[in-house]
Amino acid sequence: MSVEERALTARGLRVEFGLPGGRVARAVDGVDLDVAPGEIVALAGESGCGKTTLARTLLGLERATGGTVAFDGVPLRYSSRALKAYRRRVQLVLQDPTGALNPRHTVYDAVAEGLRIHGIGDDEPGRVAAALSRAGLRPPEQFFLAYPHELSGGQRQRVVIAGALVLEPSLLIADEPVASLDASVRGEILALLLRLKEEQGLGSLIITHDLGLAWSIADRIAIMYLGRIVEQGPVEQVLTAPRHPYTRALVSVLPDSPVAEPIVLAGELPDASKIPGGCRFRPRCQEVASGNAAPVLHQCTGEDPEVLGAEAKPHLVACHLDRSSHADARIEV
Amino acid sequence: MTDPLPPADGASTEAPSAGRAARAVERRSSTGFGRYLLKHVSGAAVSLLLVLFSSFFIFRLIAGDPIDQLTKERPVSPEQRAAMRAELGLDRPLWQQFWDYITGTLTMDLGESFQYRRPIFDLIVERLPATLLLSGTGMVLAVLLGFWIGTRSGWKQGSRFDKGQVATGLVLYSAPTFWLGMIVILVFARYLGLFPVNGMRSPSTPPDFWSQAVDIGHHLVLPVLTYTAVVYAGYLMIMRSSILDEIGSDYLTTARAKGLRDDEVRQKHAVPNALLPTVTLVFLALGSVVNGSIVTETVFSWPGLGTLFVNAIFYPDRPVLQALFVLFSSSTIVAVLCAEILYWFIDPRIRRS
Amino acid sequence: APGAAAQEEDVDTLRIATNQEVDTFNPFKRRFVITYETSMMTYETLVRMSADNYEPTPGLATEWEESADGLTWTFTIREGATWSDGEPLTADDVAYTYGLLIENQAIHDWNIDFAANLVSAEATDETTFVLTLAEPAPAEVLSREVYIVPEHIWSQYPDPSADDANQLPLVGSGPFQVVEYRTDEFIRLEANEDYWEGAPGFDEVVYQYYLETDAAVAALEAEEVDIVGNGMQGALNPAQIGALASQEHITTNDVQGRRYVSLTINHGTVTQDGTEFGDGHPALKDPIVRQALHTAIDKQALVDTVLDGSGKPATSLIPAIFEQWHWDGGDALVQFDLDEANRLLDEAGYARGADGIRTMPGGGEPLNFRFYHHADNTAYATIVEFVTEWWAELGIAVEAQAIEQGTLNDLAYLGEFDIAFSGWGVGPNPTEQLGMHTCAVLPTLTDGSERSSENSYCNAEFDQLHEQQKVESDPAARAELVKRQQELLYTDTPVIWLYYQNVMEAFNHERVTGMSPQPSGGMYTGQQGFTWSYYTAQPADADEEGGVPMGVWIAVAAAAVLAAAAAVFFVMRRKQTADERE
Amino acid sequence: MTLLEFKDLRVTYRGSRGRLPAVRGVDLAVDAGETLGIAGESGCGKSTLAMAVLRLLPKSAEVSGQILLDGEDLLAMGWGRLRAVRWTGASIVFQGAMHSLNAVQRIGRQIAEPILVHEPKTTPAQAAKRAEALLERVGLPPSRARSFPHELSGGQRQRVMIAMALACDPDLLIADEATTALDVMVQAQVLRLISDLVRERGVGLVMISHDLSVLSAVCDRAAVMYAGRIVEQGPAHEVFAQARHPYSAALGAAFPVIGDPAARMHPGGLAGDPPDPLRLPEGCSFRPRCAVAVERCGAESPELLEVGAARVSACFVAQEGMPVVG
Amino acid sequence: MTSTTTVSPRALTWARRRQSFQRSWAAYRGQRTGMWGLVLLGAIVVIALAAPVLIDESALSVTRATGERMAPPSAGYPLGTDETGRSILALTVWGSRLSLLIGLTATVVAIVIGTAVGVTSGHIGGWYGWVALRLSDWFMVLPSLVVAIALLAVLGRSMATTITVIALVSWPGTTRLVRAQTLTVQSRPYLERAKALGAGHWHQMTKHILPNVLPLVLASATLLVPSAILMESSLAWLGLGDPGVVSWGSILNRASENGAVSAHAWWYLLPPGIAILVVVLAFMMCGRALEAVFNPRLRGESS
Ligand SMILES: Nc1ncnc2c1ncn2[C@@H]1O[C@H](COP(=O)(O)OP(=O)(O)OP(=O)(O)O)[C@@H](O)[C@H]1O
Ligand SMILES: Nc1ncnc2c1ncn2[C@@H]1O[C@H](COP(=O)(O)OP(=O)(O)OP(=O)(O)O)[C@@H](O)[C@H]1O
Ligand SMILES: [Mg+2]
Ligand SMILES: [Mg+2]
Repeated sequence: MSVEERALTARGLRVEFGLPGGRVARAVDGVDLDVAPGEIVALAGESGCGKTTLARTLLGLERATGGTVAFDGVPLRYSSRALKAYRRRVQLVLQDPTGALNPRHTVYDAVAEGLRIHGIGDDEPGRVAAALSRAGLRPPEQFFLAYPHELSGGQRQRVVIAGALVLEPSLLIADEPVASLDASVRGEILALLLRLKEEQGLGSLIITHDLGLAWSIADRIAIMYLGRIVEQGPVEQVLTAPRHPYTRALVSVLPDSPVAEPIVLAGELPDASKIPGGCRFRPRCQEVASGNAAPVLHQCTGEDPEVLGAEAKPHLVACHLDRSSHADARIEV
Repeated sequence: MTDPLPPADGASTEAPSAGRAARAVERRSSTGFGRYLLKHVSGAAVSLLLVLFSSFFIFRLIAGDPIDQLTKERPVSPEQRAAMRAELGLDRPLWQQFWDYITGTLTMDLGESFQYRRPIFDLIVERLPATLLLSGTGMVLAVLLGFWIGTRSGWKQGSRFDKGQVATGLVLYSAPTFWLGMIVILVFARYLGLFPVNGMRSPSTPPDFWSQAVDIGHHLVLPVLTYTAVVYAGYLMIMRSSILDEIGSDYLTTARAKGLRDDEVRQKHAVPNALLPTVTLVFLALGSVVNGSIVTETVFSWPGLGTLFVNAIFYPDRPVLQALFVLFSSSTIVAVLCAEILYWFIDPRIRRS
Repeated sequence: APGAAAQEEDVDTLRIATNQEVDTFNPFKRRFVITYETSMMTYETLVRMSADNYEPTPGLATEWEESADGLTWTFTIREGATWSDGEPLTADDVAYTYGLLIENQAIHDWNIDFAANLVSAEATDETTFVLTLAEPAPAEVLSREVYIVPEHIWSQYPDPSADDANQLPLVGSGPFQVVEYRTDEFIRLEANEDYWEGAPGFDEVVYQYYLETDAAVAALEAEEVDIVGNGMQGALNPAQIGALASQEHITTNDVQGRRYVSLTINHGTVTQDGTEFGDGHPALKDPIVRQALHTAIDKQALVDTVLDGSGKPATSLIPAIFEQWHWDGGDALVQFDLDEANRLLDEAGYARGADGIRTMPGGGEPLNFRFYHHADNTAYATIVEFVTEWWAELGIAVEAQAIEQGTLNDLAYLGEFDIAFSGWGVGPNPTEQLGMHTCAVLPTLTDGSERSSENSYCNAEFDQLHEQQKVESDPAARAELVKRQQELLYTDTPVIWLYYQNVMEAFNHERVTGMSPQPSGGMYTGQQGFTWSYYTAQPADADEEGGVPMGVWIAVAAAAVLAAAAAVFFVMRRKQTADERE
Repeated sequence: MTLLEFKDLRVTYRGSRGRLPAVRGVDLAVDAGETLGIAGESGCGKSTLAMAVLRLLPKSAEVSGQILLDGEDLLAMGWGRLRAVRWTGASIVFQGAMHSLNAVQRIGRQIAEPILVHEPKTTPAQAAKRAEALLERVGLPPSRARSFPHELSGGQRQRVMIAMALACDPDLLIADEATTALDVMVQAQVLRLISDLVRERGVGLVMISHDLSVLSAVCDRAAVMYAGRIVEQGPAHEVFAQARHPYSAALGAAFPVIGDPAARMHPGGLAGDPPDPLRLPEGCSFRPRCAVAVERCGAESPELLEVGAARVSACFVAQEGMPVVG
Repeated sequence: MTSTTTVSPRALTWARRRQSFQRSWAAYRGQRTGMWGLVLLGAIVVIALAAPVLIDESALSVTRATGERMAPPSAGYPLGTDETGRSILALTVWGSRLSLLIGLTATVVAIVIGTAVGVTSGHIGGWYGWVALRLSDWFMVLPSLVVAIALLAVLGRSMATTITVIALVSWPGTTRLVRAQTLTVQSRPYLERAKALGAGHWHQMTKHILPNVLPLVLASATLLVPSAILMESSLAWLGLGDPGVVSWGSILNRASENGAVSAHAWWYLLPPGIAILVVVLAFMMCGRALEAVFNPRLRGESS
């Protein structure tokens, strides 16, 4: 089976929300993204840049206003039957395991829920036990009757993951899976995701705002800014030699970052309903501010860099400066 | 680190001039208010229309020929019946009666009472002060008392004061108003003879202002006492739980950390915040001032709108019922609308979206 | 009342409790008891009803004469009578008043039963008034209360039939005139100092509103009101009378009243042209069944329990208080006898079924009657319980149901009931009440909209007697006819009269004396034809307690002390805890 | 000169489930103008420690030991004196500014409030002026004084909190997870602001975070807490880079350095769960999760002892000079 | 926790439910007032159920009443008699059955309607949700006593209409509460997770929303019963009850119609009134305790 066959692919995906007053929030504004089986892709970006919306759209929880989502090469249809079938294959892991578990359901119920929804009746306890142990809760029977509040945060997240694994999906979409967990526990969960990938070829799309996390486990990373992916490529390349000014700023403010001087960007992410024209990053761009981008400034103000493709290998950047020949000299890699 | 702190405010480098920005903000917020107002006003208008319609049709379902009610136990000739029917406009087609009713209500012409043979508008204007006096005094007392005790009770949850107040409040709250009224009459008016049994004034009182005021005040004590006693506990509980909702909040810790005294923390921070969710309630209470004391008025024969309503029910005096139903309902609807509008100004969080 | 304010101290006020609404002060259109009384006090009729026995006695007319054919009546109007504004009252005023009945369409319609018979009304001179009729109607002419209104005022009204034609203060010739009215608070009447028969004892009469009778009773005890009686709808009950009787300053009066309570039986509702309608039980068409039902009611037991003895078993629609018209049952009087009732039914072929319930002769429908009572009347609910048990002994099942008065009336006039409660307050002229049982008032439609016939009763003999009594001028002869009518009703049993209810009233004899009852030994409130009691009432040596009552001061003081204590407590706590508490 | 000193501070919460020892004997000192970081996972008692300084703990908390602020024992103060010390001696920037600001008061008023409380001679107008100046200092336009908290973004609110904390020129600033909820970029902005202000005004800073890497960037010294105790203390970057306690090591590893090939595809972390303060194990409370535990760890609880220049650690292994990473 | 793979998960779930009930019960037992309320309530329910055993129904018959008219308490009639000579004690005891019946039935009806509308309108939303919301809001602002009185006058008085009318004015409160709670649950990530698992509306409503809403509903139902009982008594006292029925309100109605206040017949007024007070109080105590158990932060909106 080839990569293309089994990949989750998004092409030109757009999601818009109508706001009161006729304004429109373009939460996802043209995204091409692929997740191949057995691949961990990290999606990083500031709060409000549209990561969650993208994930929800990929799962069919939100309807795209433009573009397509396809799985195994089959475009996603929104009939409830098609969605249900689709959701056996692609599973979601949420940020806050405490919230993701119904406080009134036992661990067993929580994990078996997927089976019940999909009417998989045979050997329910066996499947639940298997999923729990795959998620690292052993011995599983010990946890069957526990309620979420009786578990630690890490255990809860494992239960959530077990609930996803029980349906034997091909892909996990995890929205900030460790953000609400303690620093000391995070590693364990990440190790679990990594192990699932290595042992079972389970691909994942991991949404995070922690670049360190991406460094720890992701094969590829996509950096998102205001509904658009501005840079994507293999983790090593993107994080150690960021080419988009935004990525560089993100990396620079990390302690012990490979980029020498921290670049603290001015202000905050603009509203998704007020995406600046031209390059959407231009108003905050340090290269524009410092005058480095002067040669391509007319492009920056007038021209929206095109949507990045989704090829698996190359390192892609949506920056006019990066593209111009002048740029190469100035950007230290 | 050499770069100066960035202006955290504007995301855009070519920020519009401050004045323009301010105007833009202004405009946005004013249209925001406009939309908010429109939404709630139109909601209230729909509710009012529903009330208007339903009151016309509901009371038309009352069985029996109104003429029977008008001629209680007197033999009447068919001609007399017809005359009365014509006089009351009952011989007109239903749609026409409906039209008259709608246009009449909108122009404050509420028709004529079957029972009193007087314009209902006059009746209401005559009765309203009595109701406002009783119900308004009672409601204001109840709200103040309830909020005051509720605040202290909640602030010191679990204290002896709290337990005692909650228990007292609950017991009084559990008493049926009419029963409490009868007991109060029995004890204070019949046995002790301290207060008049009923009504709003004694006809023998001299007509000068002070005598009248004292007399009315004297009549007012028992009904207000009864009314307040039953109602205040509701406000106590609400304020108490509202305070309890706030009590663990971080902003109170901040206030305390700033060095404020305990009572300053309560008065300046906890109470204003705790009051916010009760605004609707207070307005609902204000709205129901015109109908809130039906039972109390009946027990004490207080010449207000409540007794008018109960009398009209037993008569049954359909035009009066219609008008009062509209009045009672619309007053709460309008009160809730006012609360919603007020929220815009007092709760900045509303303006967020 | 700014006018009354000036001489507040020396005004003697007669205070009467009431809870009845004013419909209109227009004497031509009033229907309610309270406005009947105020009209009666404000205005006067040509002929009064006597205090002794409701007989016609001179009022504004000193004498009257009926022509031989009974069509022309000549009244001599009293000289010296004046209106309360000082104008003299003349035959012209009388003619104007009767003229309104003839000419003013609205007033005519309102009083159609009497006015239709009027041909002309003329004042031939200052003191002579001539009334011409189309047909003889002696009883009507003498007992019809037409209140004479002042022409000099009324002729200025654009429409004398309108309610607002009566601007307060009213101008009348009676002993008291309505001067002020506040809805549900009071009606104030001022004495007519120039009343031709002499000024009344009290300077003013105030009807004071009490919603609940209990409140009125309390007010009477507390000397806040002087008379509680007929003015309170729902009246005093035995418990209240009992409580009042024990009070030293109060006289209670428990006397025959004008009200009966009855059970209407659906004996088959028909229209004038004989179309049957409604869905009454077929068994009730059988007079035997109705008699059996009648026989199985112990009226005395009802009087004893429901009324605590304050009443009398009833025979017919004219209460015993009207001695001259009342028929006491004589030999035909039905005695409570369950065996007799059973025997009647057995003989008529109503056999008992397996469940003990009788069925129609030859099998068929069981005798299961719908029994409707007024939902707002607890006494009726009690009666229903009694009657249900008695009739159960007959093998008759009853489905009792409490329903709204309006619904009950609707069902009754549609004939969709079996047995239902009814009750009337009866006036001194029997024609009205008897007239509701004539064929002439049967409905013409089956939609229940015509409501003149009490119970679709139609009997040629009864009708004939009725016409005779209407034109009979000799009271004794008329009484015979009326009694015969009642007997017919009694034996046909379309209605079972249960009891006549006493009037219970009480007054403060330390403030009021000298009231004349009507009839003699009868009631003080709810009088007819003239306001004998209030006119003759005299203030007893009233020790008027002026100013604000003691209780007020106690209450005010208590409130002040309480407030002060609270304030002190609050301040002390504040001080105490300001710095110590976190 | 020592500004703040904890001497054997113990805090126990009385609750329905029993007595919960949140802080179990902490000795710690902060010098004037010094920045100290405290790291540790959720529930280890960081906030309890911070709140204890101004005695803001709920009534259910029993506090023993000493907290000396400028040599004066806060725990022995009368309420009046305590209120005077609050915000002037030390002020706090709380975790979660959204909730720590009164949602229905304009922020100008909230900033001015402590000024009016502590300097009764100030007029409201003067206080408002100072509030605006403070806002300006934290990089917000003075016009923001009229805003309500919800009209500001998370970063802006945190700035307001900082401005407020500086209103009465305190000697000590306690920042309790002041940047946790913020985005990387905003977090960088706020951290820089705090560092600048602290340096500029010579204010002592206690910075609480669960992110050791943040502390290493901002603080002079760092202390690591575990289950209510300090387990390691030393120069911040050293504690981060070469931990002398297995817990610090794990905590540090949870924040991989980008570009470090060792961290690639090898997420670091601790086995097991954070300890339940109600059921702490015998001996070293970290032992159940410790990869290098020795026999002794199960029996006795290690003291905080010197393990190098200006460094202390409560680990037997480290105290014996052995590596703490297994 | 022991390993128990041999037992079916269903049985385990039940065991677990029992345990969670026991936990709630333990939490409830911690509420002292709640326990008192429960004891009171238990006593009243026992009395109501045992009324036919305690006092023969014939004590309610007017024909067989043996007492004096409105006699004060005596050995034969510990609480005195009414105007037909029946024992007030008997009336009060029997009255409990109707008062409770009406209160409970009306509450059940209101709760069922309120919950159904609340859950569906909150969950499904859209056009239907909007209409349901507006309707319940509308009912909410209508003055309930006024509406109840008006409807009784229109529909005629009987027990069934009383129940209907009380339910009709009570449901919007529940709807509001349930809707708010539904929306809260709706925004919880576990619903998102269930959706991502492929759950349909039915599954979401029955497995997630309802179980989370029901405890609140239970608490609010417990607080609704007393207001239903109070309303029934007010209506009956105003004379809008079925006169053929013995409830506490109708006893008080008879008392005031028969001049009990004038006659100073306190024995006629006190027992039914105190009975209402005690029952209402007991329900309120239980309801508040339940609220505290299920949702300590919930405010008691029962005005
Ligand atoms: N249902 C919605 N209606 C309107 N706007 C929305 C909606 N959901 C998201 N948005 C907007 O879309 C943008 C992207 O939101 P999203 O939640 O996808 O961001 P995110 O990257 O996941 O942020 P975070 O890191 O805070 O989770 C935001 O500006 C948000 O306000
Ligand atoms: N008011 C309280 N009552 C009872 N226990 C409390 C209270 N506040 C905190 N605790 C407990 O005390 C312990 C320490 O809490 P603390 O808030 O100090 O931790 P923390 O280190 O600040 O955690 P976080 O990183 O989550 O803020 C925790 O176990 C907590 O559950
Ligand atoms: Mg998100
Ligand atoms: Mg904390």
